[in-house]
Amino acid sequence: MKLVYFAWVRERIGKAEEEIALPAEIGTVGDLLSWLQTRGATYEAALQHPETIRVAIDHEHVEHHAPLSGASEIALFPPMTGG
Amino acid sequence: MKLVYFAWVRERIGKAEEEIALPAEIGTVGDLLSWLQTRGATYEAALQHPETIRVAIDHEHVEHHAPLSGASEIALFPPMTGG
Amino acid sequence: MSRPAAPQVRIQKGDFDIAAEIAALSTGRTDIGAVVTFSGICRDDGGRLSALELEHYPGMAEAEIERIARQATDRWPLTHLTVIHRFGVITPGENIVLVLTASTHREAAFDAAAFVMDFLKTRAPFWKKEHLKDGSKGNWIEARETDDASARRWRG
Amino acid sequence: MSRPAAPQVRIQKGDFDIAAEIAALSTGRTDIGAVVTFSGICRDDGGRLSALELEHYPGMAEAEIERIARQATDRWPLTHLTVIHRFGVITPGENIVLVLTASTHREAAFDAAAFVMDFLKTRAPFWKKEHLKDGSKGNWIEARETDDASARRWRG
Repeated sequence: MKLVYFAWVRERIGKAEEEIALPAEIGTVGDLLSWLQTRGATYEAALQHPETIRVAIDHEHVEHHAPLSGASEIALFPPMTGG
Repeated sequence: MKLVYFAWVRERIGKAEEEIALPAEIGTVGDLLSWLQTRGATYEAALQHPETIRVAIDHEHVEHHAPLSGASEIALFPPMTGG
Repeated sequence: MSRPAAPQVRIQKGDFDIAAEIAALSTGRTDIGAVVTFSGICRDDGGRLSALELEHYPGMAEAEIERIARQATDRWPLTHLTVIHRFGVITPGENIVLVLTASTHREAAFDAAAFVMDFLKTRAPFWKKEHLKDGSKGNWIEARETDDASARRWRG
Repeated sequence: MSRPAAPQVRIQKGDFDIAAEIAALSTGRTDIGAVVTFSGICRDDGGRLSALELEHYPGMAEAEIERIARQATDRWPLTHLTVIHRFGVITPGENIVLVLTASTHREAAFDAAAFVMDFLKTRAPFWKKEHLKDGSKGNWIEARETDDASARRWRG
């Protein structure tokens, strides 16, 4: 599973992307955010307010209750400020 | 009193402008429209539906109940179709 | 934000240059976040028209558009407002009217441009006559009730 | 009216030319009555900023803006829709984004352009970081609740 990070999520985690093998019990986006917070201080700093984190699976926005099954690229980022 | 006409009002009356001495009893825009209809067939053709005629006094839109007093130029024209 | 320059209103026979109008207002400024342009263009009505002839009321056209423009600058925080309306014979594909608004934020720029267009349509003293492809003169274009409805939505 | 060409979406580092974009869609056509352009421009926030750095999510940025653009062409009768969004370091006064709509009637052109901007702001994967005049990096710009509210008004 490829994870990609943008903006201050990227800065706080300290990397733009990584390959991660997820434990089998991680079924949803919400599970993923909770589990990532256990991976160390940088993840904790980035994801301490998970409700503010936006997530896309394979280039499409998803809600936190969305399932991860079939995903090949999961992106985590703050609310967008383009335009 | 100078009267000016535009678009199909001008075409039907057959002139773009004229100077007219108004009878003293013509007090409002509505009075003017009724009186002009008595001046001949071209005026009748132009003003047969007076409710569709828009009027401006000295370059400002006015309603048909507006008084004519103090006007120097009165314009009669159809609903606008600019833009 | 700084107070707006007075609205620029021009009634002219010739064409206008949108890029030049945008450049004129934005060069050297760093407080404009949003520029909206509306251009109204002559259509051929499915191939029926060879041109539109725009008649206007000189003097009142400028005065009325300036009144509309000042209502817009009173109502929205604009840094600029430019309105250019052409008259005379205009062929399909040619520009008829330009409304250009600039503001710090996009909502003001969008709303003010739509407001100005709605009132140009219903209050600016211009009238369009059709010239047909077969060389004859067509009808005077009739005012649309939908334009009056669009103008009414800005009340209150 | 004829069906719209597919929306044109471009994500690019370099600037764009509004006049060229308008010319590209209107040359030789006689069925377009209204062209609306929205340009979003980098502001210096009262002199505090030297630049904005726009980060984006390559691939998703194109895909998401295309989704927004297709919603707009499904909802309004547009002859054209062009969206250009820049990324990288952009200095005050420079263009950030262009939305260009063309239609037979003005309401569609105005509404579609405003719709696309509202959803660009809230759904296109771009993030702005401040570069300050003193040479330091500033904050990531925070999303505005008013932008979410603007996007919500298009429901239903």
